[in-house]
Amino acid sequence: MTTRPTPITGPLTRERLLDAYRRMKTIREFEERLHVEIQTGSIPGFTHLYSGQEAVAVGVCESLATNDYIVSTHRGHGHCIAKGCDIGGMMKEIYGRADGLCKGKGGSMHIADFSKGMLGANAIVGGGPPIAVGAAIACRNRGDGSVSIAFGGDGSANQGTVFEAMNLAVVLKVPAIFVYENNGYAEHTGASYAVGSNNITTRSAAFGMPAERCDGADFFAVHATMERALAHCRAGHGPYTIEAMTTRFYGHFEGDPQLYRAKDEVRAQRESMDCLKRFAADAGQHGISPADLESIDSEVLLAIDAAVSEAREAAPPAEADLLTDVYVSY
Amino acid sequence: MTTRPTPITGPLTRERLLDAYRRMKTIREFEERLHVEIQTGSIPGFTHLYSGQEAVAVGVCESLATNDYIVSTHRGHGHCIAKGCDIGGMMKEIYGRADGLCKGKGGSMHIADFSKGMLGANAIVGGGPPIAVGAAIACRNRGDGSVSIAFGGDGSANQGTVFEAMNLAVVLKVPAIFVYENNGYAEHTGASYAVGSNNITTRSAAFGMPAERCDGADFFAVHATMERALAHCRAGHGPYTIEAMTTRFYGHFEGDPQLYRAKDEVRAQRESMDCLKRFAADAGQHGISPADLESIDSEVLLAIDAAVSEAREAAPPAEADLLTDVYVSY
Amino acid sequence: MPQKSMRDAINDALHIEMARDPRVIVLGEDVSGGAGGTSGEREASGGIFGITKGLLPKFGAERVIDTPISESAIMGAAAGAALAGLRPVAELMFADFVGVSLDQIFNQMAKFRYMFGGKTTCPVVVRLAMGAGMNMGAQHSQTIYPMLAAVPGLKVVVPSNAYDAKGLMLTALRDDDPVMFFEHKALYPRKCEVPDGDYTIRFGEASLVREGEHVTVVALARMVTFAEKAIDALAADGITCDLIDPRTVSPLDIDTILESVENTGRLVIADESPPRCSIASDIAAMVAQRGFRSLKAPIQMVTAPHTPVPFARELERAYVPSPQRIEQAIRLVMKESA
Amino acid sequence: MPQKSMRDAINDALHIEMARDPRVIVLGEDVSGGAGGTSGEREASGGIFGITKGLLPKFGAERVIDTPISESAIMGAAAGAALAGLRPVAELMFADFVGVSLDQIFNQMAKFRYMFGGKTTCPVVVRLAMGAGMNMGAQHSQTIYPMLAAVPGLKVVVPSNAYDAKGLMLTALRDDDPVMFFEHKALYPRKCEVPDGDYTIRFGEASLVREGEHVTVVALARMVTFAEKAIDALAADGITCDLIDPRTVSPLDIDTILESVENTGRLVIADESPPRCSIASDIAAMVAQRGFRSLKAPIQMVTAPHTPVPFARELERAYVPSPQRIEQAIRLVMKESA
Ligand SMILES: Cc1ncc(C[n+]2csc(CCOP(=O)(O)OP(=O)(O)O)c2C)c(N)n1
Ligand SMILES: Cc1ncc(C[n+]2csc(CCOP(=O)(O)OP(=O)(O)O)c2C)c(N)n1
Ligand SMILES: [Mg+2]
Ligand SMILES: [Mg+2]
Repeated sequence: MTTRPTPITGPLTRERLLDAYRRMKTIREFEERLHVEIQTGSIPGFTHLYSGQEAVAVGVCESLATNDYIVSTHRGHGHCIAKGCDIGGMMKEIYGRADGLCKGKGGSMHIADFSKGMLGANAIVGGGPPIAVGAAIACRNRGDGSVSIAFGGDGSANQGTVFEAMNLAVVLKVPAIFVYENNGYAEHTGASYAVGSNNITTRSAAFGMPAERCDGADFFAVHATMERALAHCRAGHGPYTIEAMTTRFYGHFEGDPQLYRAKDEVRAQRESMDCLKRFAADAGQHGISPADLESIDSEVLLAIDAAVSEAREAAPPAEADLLTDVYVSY
Repeated sequence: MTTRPTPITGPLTRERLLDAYRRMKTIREFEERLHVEIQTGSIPGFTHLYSGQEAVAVGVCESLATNDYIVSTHRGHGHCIAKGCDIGGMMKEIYGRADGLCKGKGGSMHIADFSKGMLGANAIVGGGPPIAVGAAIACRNRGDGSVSIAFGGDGSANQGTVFEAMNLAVVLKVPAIFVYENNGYAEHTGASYAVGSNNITTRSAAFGMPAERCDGADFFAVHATMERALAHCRAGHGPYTIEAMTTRFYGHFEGDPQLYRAKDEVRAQRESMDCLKRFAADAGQHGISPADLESIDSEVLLAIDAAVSEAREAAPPAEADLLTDVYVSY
Repeated sequence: MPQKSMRDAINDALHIEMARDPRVIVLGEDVSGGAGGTSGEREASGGIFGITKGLLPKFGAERVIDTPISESAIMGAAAGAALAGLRPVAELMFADFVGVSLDQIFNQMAKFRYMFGGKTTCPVVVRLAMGAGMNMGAQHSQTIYPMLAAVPGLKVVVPSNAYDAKGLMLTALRDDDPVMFFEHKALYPRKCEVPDGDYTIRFGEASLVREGEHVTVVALARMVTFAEKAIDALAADGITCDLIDPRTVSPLDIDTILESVENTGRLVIADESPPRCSIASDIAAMVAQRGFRSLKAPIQMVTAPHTPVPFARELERAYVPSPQRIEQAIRLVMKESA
Repeated sequence: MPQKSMRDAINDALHIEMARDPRVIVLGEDVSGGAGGTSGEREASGGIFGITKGLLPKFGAERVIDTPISESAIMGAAAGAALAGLRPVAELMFADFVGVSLDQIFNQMAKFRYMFGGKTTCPVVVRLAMGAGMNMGAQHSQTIYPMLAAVPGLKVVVPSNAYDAKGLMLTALRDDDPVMFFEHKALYPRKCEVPDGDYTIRFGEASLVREGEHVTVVALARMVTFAEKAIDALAADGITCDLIDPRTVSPLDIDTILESVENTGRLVIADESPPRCSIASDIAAMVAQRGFRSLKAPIQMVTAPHTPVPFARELERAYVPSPQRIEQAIRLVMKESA
């Protein structure tokens, strides 16, 4: 997967759609494989999987260029892949290897790739949006129509820093797009409880920006919403909010027994809210055959396999790296 | 001025109105006098005057009981007086005297009187609302219908902590009333710039609570709005927002040259937005004569005079007090 | 006596005090969990580390309060509830989240009593899970107790074992000042003998974990066990140490440290925080001022490096001060005073 | 050479660098002021302390950005703008407001370079006005530089005079790491000779303000002048001192301090912060570890007490370390090593 030097516009061609599918499938398989690998104990730390939300990341990032920025969250693998990060480098980072994208110093929650306009995942809920607004100031000042995107969850929409970021973006009229992935839960608490208004869109609107809800399981819906957001921002009209209704197919982090979830909820959602299934069902209309998708599927599986085996074999950082990349002497 | 052991309800009687007028007038004269005293250099630190906003503090606090709480701001003298704090103790605190309300340790920005349900002014913009929500939890758990009020300015309505507090109050359904005194400015910046939506009421509403704007120069308007807020909160329906449109007759702090304000703005507002003049104009309808008000006026002036001369004469704290009221040994 | 983990010991203390004092409430993210969930299970969590388990079923949702992800509001609400007569226990979850809530801790609850002239207290217990060792990365692994020990008005507790944690928590819950209660994540599962009943441990009383003649070793939280290992390794060479666990760093029992240094003449401090403005430097400075004449050798501090906490296993292992490094420091002070 | 106040010296540096480097932007509350006002005057403020005066008219509203009261967003926006290629100067106004913005400082900008494996830098200068002495009360008077010096990844500057402030600010603006630039409010009006042009002062190079034989005095920010007074008072008794102003506390020029202590054998540190986990204790600890053999007497630290900053004139005067207390400490180390 690559990033584009300039943003794409115009109709969703067959080629673009196949690429979007490839990205969604790559995210899915990356996460499903991690789910397995984590059980083996070979992955350090704790990991939050993005399975189920792929259409959001890819719908949002599909037409972005390298100089458009994204700022991500603790659940960031999908955003990275959608923005074009190398899955080999990501996997190595998650394994804590010396040639991971952040030399093994960051880990799953801190993947960044500045060469792709991916300004970093963030383990602080609500940490990202102010940063995205700062990047949006740079976009505005460059005047090249670039935009900056803050991903966040429903839970993050209760963090004060996020509200401040939205207001600041409105005041400065910068091209920031706030993407709230409402997957219904923040850890073990439902959004219907913790988001007092039970609606993030109306909150954003009350801060003074256009805000839309969309179906986060539908790539086409997310993409269309994002096109409106981009048109607004690239034209210099200030920020925009997208609230994508979605779900996560796994627990909050790996190991979560999910006692807060109804017994069959995930199974049902894997039927009704699987963006890949939905995409496949619609693909025919766009001249994409099941065989097209299957060939992508097998390529993706091979790529993930390769990423995992390389990561497994890769060298860990040297102890001396502990003291590099930071000012230490005193 | 006293606080009431239980809240008052029912019509605004002549007696209540005279008391409200006395409080507003006391605030006005307290501040006008401070404006003069500050020039003499006898008052330490920096002071933010409440002149012009009296109808808000008094309209909000008029019917409250001692076990209803208020949490105030850097511009807090008016709130204190409205809630029944002793003006002698306040003045001594502002002068930094040993028997000031906080023994001279707090100063103008940190006056509190727990015996009156006044939980403290706050020099951190946005510091108060989370505290008020905590007090509202205590009110809710006591189940005695008491409420907790967070005063704040238009500028505070951009601080993340304030948004968090509003959402938390909605989620926990606690009796918190957020009173935003929109005096048009935060320091040297206009609310029309810094509040991106240019409307605090709609923001609060989007957090999921009833929210009303009212004329902050009109005691009766503020009071009527507050009655609705109180009915809502005391009945256990959760929080409420009041945005009172008001103005300050002085600069942000004493010494502010107010370059951001149109030349005649204050003079014009002293005509059109003076709550005391407005009250006096309406008073006849309530059986209150100009003579009634004049006699209060002269009593108030005497009381302020007394407070100032006592504060001037009062003893400063002893050096040993530096180390009391806090855990110090180690 | 029953063996209990530090997790269960702290949970015990919360149960005891909530039953005894109706003013105690608990609030934080997922302290019960399950609110707004689809299973109907109202205690779906009991705290992300399980410390608040069983409280909701016993004491109800008015006293065990799940909150949105709004740490400033959580800390502020705890402060305000305290002013209004309650005794809140506020869970910050990871200590690192002090970043999004510091104002309510250091400008508000810490200062109320003093700033308001002693006319109120602010009895809040803030619980903070800290520490490296689980590869949680730079933003979930810090030991920021020095930052809060620096703040006048706060008390700061850093237990090293389950027994102490329970007794210190019961003291914290009954203290009228805001108490920052730091719980090292790596210690949660560690067990020791812990009585079922009510007992308290006074703040500002260090525990003398080992007695010896040659070196005074001061260690905090997880470093206590590491220091024990180091000391055990030295026994073969005839080097014996006083091992002092201050248990609370504000107040700090400097007298016990000074007395020990008077006997040994040598001081090693082991602290998981980075070195600058740390508790290690704090104690070293106090001894350099007040116990200088006793010292026979330079004070040695064994700390993390002045870097963020790295993610990779190999790097994090190198980051956390090890028993070996403590042992070397002890050998060094012996050598330098030989 | 022209005499300039520290206020004007810092303003100078901002003008110079904004003219030189188009990537430099300034943001914060009222850095220009007047936005949304009724007078139409767009530079109605120039910063609440006047440090950013004249920047808006010269460099325009895209580079001189007035913000709402949203310190987390200000600090975060600075961090994000830095990641995207700008070099922001973010005004926090009072240092105490780190409470409402710490996360973006200590979890974000401080950690980016390390956490992201050196693939980015984060060139932000945060300006913080600090210090007691103006009766501004407990929440507007703190000197919280120890809290930030403790954070790996941050550089921390604490100038004591106008000349240093300008040179250090120019260095800060050209540094690729986040720099916390602490400005003592009481020093803003103080003047000294300051060249008009461009010059820089290296971080981690202390200034030797006075030379003497008997005692090494280390002092920071406002304490430097106080220490000068103390030293002058001692001259009559034939006591002379090295007075070292570290100027930056992270990096810290410990070598200059160690060298001086090697000569004098005596150390006094004057620091306006409360004592615990302070820069005073930090320096004392380093010397107790690395300069122990040179010491002839216990190290003395002269600090504020472990209390919030009180409001009343008499109390605040007692709170701030005075020239007299520094003088007494110097006499004490002389006596104790006699
Ligand atoms: C400031 C902060 N508070 C709490 C946490 C712990 N935490 C990590 S993820 C999470 C839930 C986030 O929910 P949401 O924003 O909906 O994202 P999701 O996990 O659903 O993707 C919480 C509470 C944190 N990392 N940072
Ligand atoms: C967290 C924080 N940021 C900034 C300030 C500085 N400050 C004090 S008052 C004020 C303006 C407040 O405006 P508003 O809320 O409208 O209240 P007003 O002064 O108009 O009463 C500012 C920025 C502060 N005290 N605290
Ligand atoms: Mg979620
Ligand atoms: Mg205002």
